[in-house]
Amino acid sequence: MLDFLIESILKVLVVFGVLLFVVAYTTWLERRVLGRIQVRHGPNRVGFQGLLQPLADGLKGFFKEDIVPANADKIVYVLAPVLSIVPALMIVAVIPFGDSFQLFGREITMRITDVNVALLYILGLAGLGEYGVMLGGWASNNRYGLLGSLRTAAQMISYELALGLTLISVIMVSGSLSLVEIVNTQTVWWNAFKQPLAFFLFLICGLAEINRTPFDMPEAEAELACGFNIEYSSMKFAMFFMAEYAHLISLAMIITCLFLGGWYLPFGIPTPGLLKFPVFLAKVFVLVFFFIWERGTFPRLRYDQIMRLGWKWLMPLALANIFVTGVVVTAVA
Amino acid sequence: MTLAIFFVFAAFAVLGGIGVLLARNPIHSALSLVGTMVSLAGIYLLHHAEFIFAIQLMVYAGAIMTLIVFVIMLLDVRHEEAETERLGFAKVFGMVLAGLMVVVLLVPLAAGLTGKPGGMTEEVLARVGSVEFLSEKLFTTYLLPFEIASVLLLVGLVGAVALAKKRL
Amino acid sequence: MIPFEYSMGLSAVLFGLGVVGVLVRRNVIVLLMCVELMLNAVNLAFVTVADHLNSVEGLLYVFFVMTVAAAEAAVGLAIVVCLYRARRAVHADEISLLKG
Amino acid sequence: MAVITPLLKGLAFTLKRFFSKPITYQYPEQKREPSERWRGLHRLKTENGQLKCVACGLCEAVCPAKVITVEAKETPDGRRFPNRFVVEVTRCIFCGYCQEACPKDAIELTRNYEFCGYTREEFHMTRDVLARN
Repeated sequence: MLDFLIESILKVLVVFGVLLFVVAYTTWLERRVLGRIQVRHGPNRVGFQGLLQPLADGLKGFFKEDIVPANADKIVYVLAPVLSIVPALMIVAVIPFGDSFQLFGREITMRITDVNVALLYILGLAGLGEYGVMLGGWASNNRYGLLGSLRTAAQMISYELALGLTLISVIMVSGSLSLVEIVNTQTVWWNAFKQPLAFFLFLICGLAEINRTPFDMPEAEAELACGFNIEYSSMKFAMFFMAEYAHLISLAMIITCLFLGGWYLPFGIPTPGLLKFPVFLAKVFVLVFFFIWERGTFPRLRYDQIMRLGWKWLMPLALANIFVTGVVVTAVA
Repeated sequence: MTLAIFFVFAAFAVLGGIGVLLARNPIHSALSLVGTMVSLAGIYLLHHAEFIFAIQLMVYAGAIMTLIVFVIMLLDVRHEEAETERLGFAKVFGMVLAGLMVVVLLVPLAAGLTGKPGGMTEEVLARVGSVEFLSEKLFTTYLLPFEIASVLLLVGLVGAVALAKKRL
Repeated sequence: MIPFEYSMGLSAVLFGLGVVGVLVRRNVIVLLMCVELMLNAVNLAFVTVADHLNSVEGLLYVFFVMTVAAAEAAVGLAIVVCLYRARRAVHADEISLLKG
Repeated sequence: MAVITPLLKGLAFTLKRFFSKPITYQYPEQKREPSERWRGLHRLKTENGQLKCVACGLCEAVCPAKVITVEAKETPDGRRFPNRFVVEVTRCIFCGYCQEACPKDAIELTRNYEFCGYTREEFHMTRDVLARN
């Protein structure tokens, strides 16, 4: 019992430490890659190739003045960034990063926990993640903030449906709600090959769910002047920012587990034990790179276009996909 | 250990419930209710109901409460509760009755629970998992209620659109 | 293992809070929330009994209650929006007339 | 298909740009050569160690931004020279009229664009600063 507890606590500490580190460096990566896409350098001054930039940004955020608007709802205003970052970090608890390995004669699994309803847990937390954004905009008593919040709420509720429906076809193919088992069904054929449409839809809905370009409606610098976090400064703003990137990374990890075969190489090529974690990381990196790349490519959709896309295209497509998958799965079985 | 966690969750749930009652601002009420729901989700987990835990977070905390918060924000009813609420005789009487009802609810507990045990033992759960077990029942024995529930949802959807849309 | 009585007691208390809320509050949205609170209390009772009796039926009931709650919230909020649009009122006392 | 092809085209375009070389000048290390006709900080020309300027005040008169102040003085041998010559560079629009108006070809705009300071006073460039420049 005690060693189990110690192992768990150590794992949690390691995973969250690494996660925060990765979150910090994703911001660096994003700025560098965006820079290169726009034929410029991006931050390359602080430290070698700008590698200390996240640290500098963190320090700056820490020492900036913390402003609370006079007519803000103080409690909710302070609570919102916390509500935003906690679910974002908690999602990582169920994500498997790799298989197990032996250490000091113990079998250590590369995940904090394996719940057999991991997917539902993720969807549930995704639902909670909305509150931070919604309440943040409302509490700061700012029209732009409120508009951003309302848009976020509507957008997230809409895309959560398509997201959930897309997941169902994956569940039908894999026959499990546990991420580990879903990964283990993909040793030969990744779900991305079995379910190309679902993969595509999940990618789009996922981007909309984490409010990433081209669906970054809640922020929409040009029209809403940064939307929900307009009044936030200092560490509170940094928390929103970190939550955003934590969401980005967890989305990449979830897609890796669901569609890209987790830590397995494609087409049944045997994966040596040592290579499993690097393979997983490589896939996550490719996805994160893709997210940055598409941010540098696509312009933001208009709000009504986003809603139309979600309800009139993605939802029916996801439903059709479930139907076809159901027919095929039944026919095969 | 489990009991301690239960008490923490229970305390949060009751505090949230009281918060719903006492908060002047509807948003604060809604937030308290979300707190209650999340705590209840934790308690469900302690009661081996993983599926209910997940859909509690997803449906209640994620969807229903988001909708309520959305409407509160949309209508901007934040300052309308400012006037004093009269605590008339009827209300006090009602509260006394509510208290009595809690007592009545608690009475059968002392008598103990009678009922037929179902098939969901630890071994069954270990073999098939609660989600599988639940869905199997749902799609065989309880298929008709399930379909009725889906029709109910559809009716709710159509009703909500018909009511709230200005022009159909 | 949580003692059966504790969970049921919590359920009863939450239900009572919901009832009191429906009685004392006047904001229609808060009333809706209090109804949700009562439904949650009932769900807790169902889950507790299901756990206690090793029965899945309790969980199924929770599932159906949630369905009803979702439909109720959707329609209820639509009515609130309608009311607000027609009368600019969200207080139960102000909408007690039969004729508009 | 008709929807997706342009998206892929766009992605291909940005990826191509990603692998191209940035055109940014890494400023303090890598300086940009200004054009031949660049008008930067003023200089008072000298001849045999003496200022060419005779403090006629034409530049002061022509300056559209009114940033030049000249105060004339005479040497014992009767030669006029600027006792005070101040250009408030912060307000200067670098039009080059002073250079054109000067009958003695005594003032010119150099290609120096790198002058900075912490206070406004540092930008009130005086005679000696401008001559040394």
